[in-house]
Amino acid sequence: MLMKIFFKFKNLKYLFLVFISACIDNAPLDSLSPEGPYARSIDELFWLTFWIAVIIFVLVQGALLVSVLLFRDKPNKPEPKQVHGNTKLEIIWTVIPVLILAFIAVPTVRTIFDLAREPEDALKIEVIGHQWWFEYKYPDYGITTANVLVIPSDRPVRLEMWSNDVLHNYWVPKLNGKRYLVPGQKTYLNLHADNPDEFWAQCGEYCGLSHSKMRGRVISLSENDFNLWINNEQQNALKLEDGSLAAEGQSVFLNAGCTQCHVINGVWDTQGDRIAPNLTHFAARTVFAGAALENNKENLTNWLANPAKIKPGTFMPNLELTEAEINALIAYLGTLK
Amino acid sequence: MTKILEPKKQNSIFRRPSSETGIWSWITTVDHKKIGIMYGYAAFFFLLIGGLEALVLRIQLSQPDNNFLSAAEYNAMFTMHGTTMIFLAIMPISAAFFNYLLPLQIGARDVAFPRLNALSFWIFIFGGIFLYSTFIFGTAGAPEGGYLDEEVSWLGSAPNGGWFGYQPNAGLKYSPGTAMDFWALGLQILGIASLISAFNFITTIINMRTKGMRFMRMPVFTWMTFAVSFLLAFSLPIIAIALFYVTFDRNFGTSFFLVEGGGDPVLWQHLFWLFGHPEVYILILPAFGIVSEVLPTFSRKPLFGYAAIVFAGFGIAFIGFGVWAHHMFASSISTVAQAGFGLSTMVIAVPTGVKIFNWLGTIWGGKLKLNTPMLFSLGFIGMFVIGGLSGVTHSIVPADTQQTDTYYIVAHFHYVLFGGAMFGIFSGLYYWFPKVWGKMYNETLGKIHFWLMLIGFNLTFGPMHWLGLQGQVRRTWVYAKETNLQFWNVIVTIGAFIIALSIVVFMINWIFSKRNGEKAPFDPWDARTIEWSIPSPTPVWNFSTAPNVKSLDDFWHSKYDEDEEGRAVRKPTADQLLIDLEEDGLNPKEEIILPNPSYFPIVLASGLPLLGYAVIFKSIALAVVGVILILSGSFGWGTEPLEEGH
Amino acid sequence: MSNSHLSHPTPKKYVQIAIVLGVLTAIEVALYYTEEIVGSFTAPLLVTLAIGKFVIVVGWFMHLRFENKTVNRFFTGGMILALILFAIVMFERASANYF
Amino acid sequence: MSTAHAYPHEDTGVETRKLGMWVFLSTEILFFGTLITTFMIFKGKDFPGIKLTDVYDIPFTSISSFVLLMSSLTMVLAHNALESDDQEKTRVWLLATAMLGAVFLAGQIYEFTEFYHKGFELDTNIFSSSFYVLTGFHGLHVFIGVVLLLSLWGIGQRQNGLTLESGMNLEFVALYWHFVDIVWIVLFTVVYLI
Ligand code: HEA
Ligand code: HEA
Ligand code: HEC
Ligand code: CUA
Ligand SMILES: [Cu+2]
Repeated sequence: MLMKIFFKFKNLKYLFLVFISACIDNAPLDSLSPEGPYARSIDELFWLTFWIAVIIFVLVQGALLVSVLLFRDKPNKPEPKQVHGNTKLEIIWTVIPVLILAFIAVPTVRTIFDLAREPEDALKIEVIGHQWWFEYKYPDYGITTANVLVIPSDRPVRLEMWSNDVLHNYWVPKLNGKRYLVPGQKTYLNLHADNPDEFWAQCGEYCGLSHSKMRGRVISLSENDFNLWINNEQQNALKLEDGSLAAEGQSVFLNAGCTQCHVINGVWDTQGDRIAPNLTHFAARTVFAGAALENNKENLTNWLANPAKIKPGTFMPNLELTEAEINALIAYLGTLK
Repeated sequence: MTKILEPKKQNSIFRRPSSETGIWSWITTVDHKKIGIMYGYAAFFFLLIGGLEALVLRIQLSQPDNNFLSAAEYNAMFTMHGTTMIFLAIMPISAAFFNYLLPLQIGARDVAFPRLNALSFWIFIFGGIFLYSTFIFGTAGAPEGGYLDEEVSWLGSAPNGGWFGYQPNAGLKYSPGTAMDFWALGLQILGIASLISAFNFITTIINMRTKGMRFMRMPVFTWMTFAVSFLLAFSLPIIAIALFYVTFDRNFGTSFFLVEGGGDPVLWQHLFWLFGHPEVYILILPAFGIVSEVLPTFSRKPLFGYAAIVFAGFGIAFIGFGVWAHHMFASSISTVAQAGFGLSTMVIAVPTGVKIFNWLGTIWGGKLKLNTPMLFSLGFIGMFVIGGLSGVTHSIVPADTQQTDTYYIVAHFHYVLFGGAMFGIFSGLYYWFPKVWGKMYNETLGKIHFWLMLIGFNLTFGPMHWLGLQGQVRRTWVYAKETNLQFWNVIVTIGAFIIALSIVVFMINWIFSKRNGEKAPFDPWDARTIEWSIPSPTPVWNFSTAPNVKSLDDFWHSKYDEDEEGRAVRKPTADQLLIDLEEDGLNPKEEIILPNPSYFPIVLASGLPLLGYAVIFKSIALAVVGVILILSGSFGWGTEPLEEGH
Repeated sequence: MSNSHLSHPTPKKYVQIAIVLGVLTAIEVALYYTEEIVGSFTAPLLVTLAIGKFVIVVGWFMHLRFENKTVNRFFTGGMILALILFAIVMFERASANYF
Repeated sequence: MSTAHAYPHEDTGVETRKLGMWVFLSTEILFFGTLITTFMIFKGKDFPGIKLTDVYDIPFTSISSFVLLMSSLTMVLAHNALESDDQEKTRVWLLATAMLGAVFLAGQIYEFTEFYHKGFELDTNIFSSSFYVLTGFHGLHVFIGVVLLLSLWGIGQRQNGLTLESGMNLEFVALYWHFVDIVWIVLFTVVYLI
């Protein structure tokens, strides 16, 4: 009942947001505009706490200001009464905070357990952290991809996560809070988007030189689109035979050393896990290199010419490719739909 | 005039140092006041360095995708900024206050172990120098197998694992080079310094109180020193061992925190925060103590709820040991642990609230004199509450999973660290300025400092709340233009420079007032505690006769009575009392024996960094020299009595 | 200035205590070898014995029994704190999803 | 009292250095607590590789534990002798304590070398690392204790010899020594027997 009153209060927040965001259009990593049930339950909890905090803030700062204004020294002001304390007050201001906290504690604990529970009809996806990109595996469909996580919008997904090297922290602000990716241990996170849409993701935990460029995208698709996407992803890439530029690129790919690290199903096949993103459907991804770059020709040229310049510390070497090789590679990568 | 005994020479293997002025008198001193002053200056120096590093960070962040700094440099800068501010600035500034004030407040002639006190200071200095020598000797680079486009500059060759050095990123494989070894060993050395001073202060408070100074008559600042010393004594050992593990992992092939060998990176998080959370109360409780002295003095009223404030302080210290995993809410801890630590964290708000309300109770109905120390104390309450409340929003675990690792956290901890600890410290620096130097600071400059700092501070750290909620992740060298975070980042950077300006004002005030300030009256604030009952600047021997304490705020009660309404009335004898006290304080009636200066603390301390270098450079020779220094220091120490001849 | 309210024990007493300690150690080692017989009681028994020896040394040899209350509180305080903190860490780590 | 606070004050009645030592020992609990916790956490893991149980020798360690335990007796006897102002006996018991400590250390060194030969080295795996760091840290404490005892003994050889008030105070070294002993009581059980 009290809770209801507080949630009514909630609408005030828009006023507040309009005020503070006067100079900002929308921020893709905004944690205050939830677009799924998990994020929303967090959001409600946050605003509940926030308004309580605001009230306490106003009371304390008010008391502070009032005392300063009322009691500041003026000429001829008599000496103050020497009050040493007051047990009754002491009890009051111990008990009231306890009650307030107890009031917040109940929904907090409930939400903690709600968020941790595995949803019943969830799609299971594995998220593996690498310095500095996220790898995704769909065990039910035998798919391996990177950077862009594609999820169905009609049902929740359950992420099972771990790291291949250091700690990372998976965060899609509009869908849920963060969860670490720990080497040697598994952690879990649920995602569920209200609608088909695109969201930003970011690695939260400091994970070395290119931590800031360890980003991601989440795309939620309607049931139909999702199935189409799955079907496409399950296809192998075609081996190109003709003498086109793309075919030239393919041979660069096979001969310049890319195959030490990258896999393209059907062209250079999986032999266990590789340390680099699977490129089979590279062209189907809107972003690459840990979602730090838009997938376009210019960015790809820069990347292939000198990866470490874009992502310091990266494990992809500068293979001293010629311009012609790069162009061919880009043409080839463009065919990997 | 003074009747200090000339130290008898000899009696020891080496000749004792005997300079009373000049540089040697500082190097060999065991006087808690000199040590306190040295702590203060050293810490302030590091505060400037840490601040400069922050300004460099802010310049980089004022534009999206900026390239003022390289990634390696940025990472080194925030790591050194955090490490410096916490271990080399705030902790030692608090130590400066403890050293200078603690014996005065309990009416003692010195701390329990004066030479240990000097040792602790020199270890701190050598630790700081050792840590900063990373810019010269340290190396850093890309993780094993990774590539860098450019050489790492000297600026980037500092520790870069963040101030809590999460494993395995801070391990050898992912942070190659020696920079992180400098960090681990540097903190180890600094930890030893703090641990030693903690033993010293605990023993001092328990055993060296003057006659009548019962526990419940001690000033609150002394109480908070006591609490902080406990926190140090019980939390530093944990980090010491954890840092040992890191050093072993990095240098001797073990794998305590590395999965490849069966280790557990999350264990490091536990061990670090088992120390790290008590640490944040180590940083704030001294400020609580200072504020509890300043508010009553300038309100001309006793502290409201003395006992409650004292117990709340200990409550915070105690509960503070049970909340560490709130830094790991998003980590791999179990759901039950999340709930448990979430609840325990909320509980901390209660004793802290008790303090806040009692402070408000203190100023309520008082006669507030808004001098600079008072302004900083009032500012402290206002700013700390903001930080505390955002802390409570972190304790709401699900909400914290959105906030953690963003600038919302950065905002929280700067509000408590800067708005809390630093405001409290500035309050104390102004408040005791006359006591230490015998001069008054300039009130106008002080007020300018306060207002500039208040404004700059809020401009800097206020918008960070918003930035964090908008998705700016901490420890990010660049942020994408599309995230639309630029506007407030510019404001933040401007704010940081306003803070810098305010600190320049402070330094000008300090330097000029110390040299040319008005002579401080005997009791400039009409204060309450016994450190004001001795002349300013404090004579070397502190109290020439042992004060006999009859009540809480003994000095005040020797000046004031209460009338039937409970109002303070100045005793007619008060003025004469002050004159007598000054006369008595300057001319001790009996011979006073003071501890003699000694070379050995600094000799012993100088061995520690050598051991550190020995590990880093894998040099047995350095280790041998280090051990020899330590042994000869201890040997000289052991054979030399604390004070000569009586 | 060492002043104990109770007078310290005599050397004879100390020797007796040492004998007790020796016997307890012998029992511990014996327990180790009889693990099959004693079964799941072994560990708790061993811990109890260790605590017993611990308390005896602290109480008698270190004179904590005769020492001032403040000192007493410190030491036991440190003990209890350490036990609680580390028990939590151990339980928490035992529940992690290692793979 | 050797400190210069020549005026009356409130205190606990515990001599200051002794009090300092108690405080120090309280924090030592946290040092060893951290080490033991780490050891226990790793002990419970099933990580492949050689374990302590594959290499250790219980009878041997039992004997060296017993030696250390008895050094507490000689220590307390030394203290007792000093209180009854028997310099001669004090020195004898001090030396005996130091010797027992040295025997324990020698045993530990022997044990470590044995383990090394059996392939249980510092960097073999978490079991060996946590074992060596834990017991090594304790060994370092014993070593420091032996040095302190020997220095006391050396001071005792000088003319006016040892007093309870003297700079290097026997009582406080004794506290340290007993503490090192009780830590081993715990380690012996936790590391070897359980
Ligand atoms: C001076 C240092 C200091 C202090 C005093 C505090 C005080 C508090 N801190 Fe803070 N904290 C830090 C320094 C400090 N913190 C630092 C440095 C970090 C980051 C480390 C890093 O990651 O680098 C951090 C991070 C941090 C986190 C982890 C966030 C994350 O990384 O995800 C959390 C989570 O719970 C937290 C909580 C709290 C709480 C609840 C308090 C409470 O003690 C606050 C209590 C005070 C009040 C609540 C205000 C006054 C009370 C009232 C007016 C009474 C009424 C109030 C209520 C009923 C609510 N802090
Ligand atoms: C008490 C501690 C303390 C204090 C006082 C400060 C003070 C400041 N901090 Fe600090 N900060 C931390 C503790 C502190 N910080 C910690 C623990 C971290 C986390 C680190 C980590 O993630 O590992 C952090 C992280 C941190 C970040 C986040 C970095 C990141 O995550 O990427 C930022 C960013 O803006 C920042 C900014 C500032 C600023 C602008 C100030 C300003 O207030 C500084 C003001 C001071 C000055 C400006 C100095 C004045 C200098 C002069 C006047 C020049 C004169 C010089 C000479 C004459 C030599 N800090
Ligand atoms: C030594 C290993 C290695 C080699 C050889 C290598 N790469 Fe990479 N590559 C990586 C890694 C690691 C990444 C991920 C980097 C990141 O995002 O931080 C990557 C990323 C990429 C990406 C972006 C993929 C995505 O979805 O984000 C492309 C495209 C790419 N590499 C192409 C190539 C080509 C073409 C070659 C050969 C000319 C090549 N790579 C050779 C390791 C390698
Ligand atoms: Cu991965 Cu930050
Ligand atoms: Cu904390």
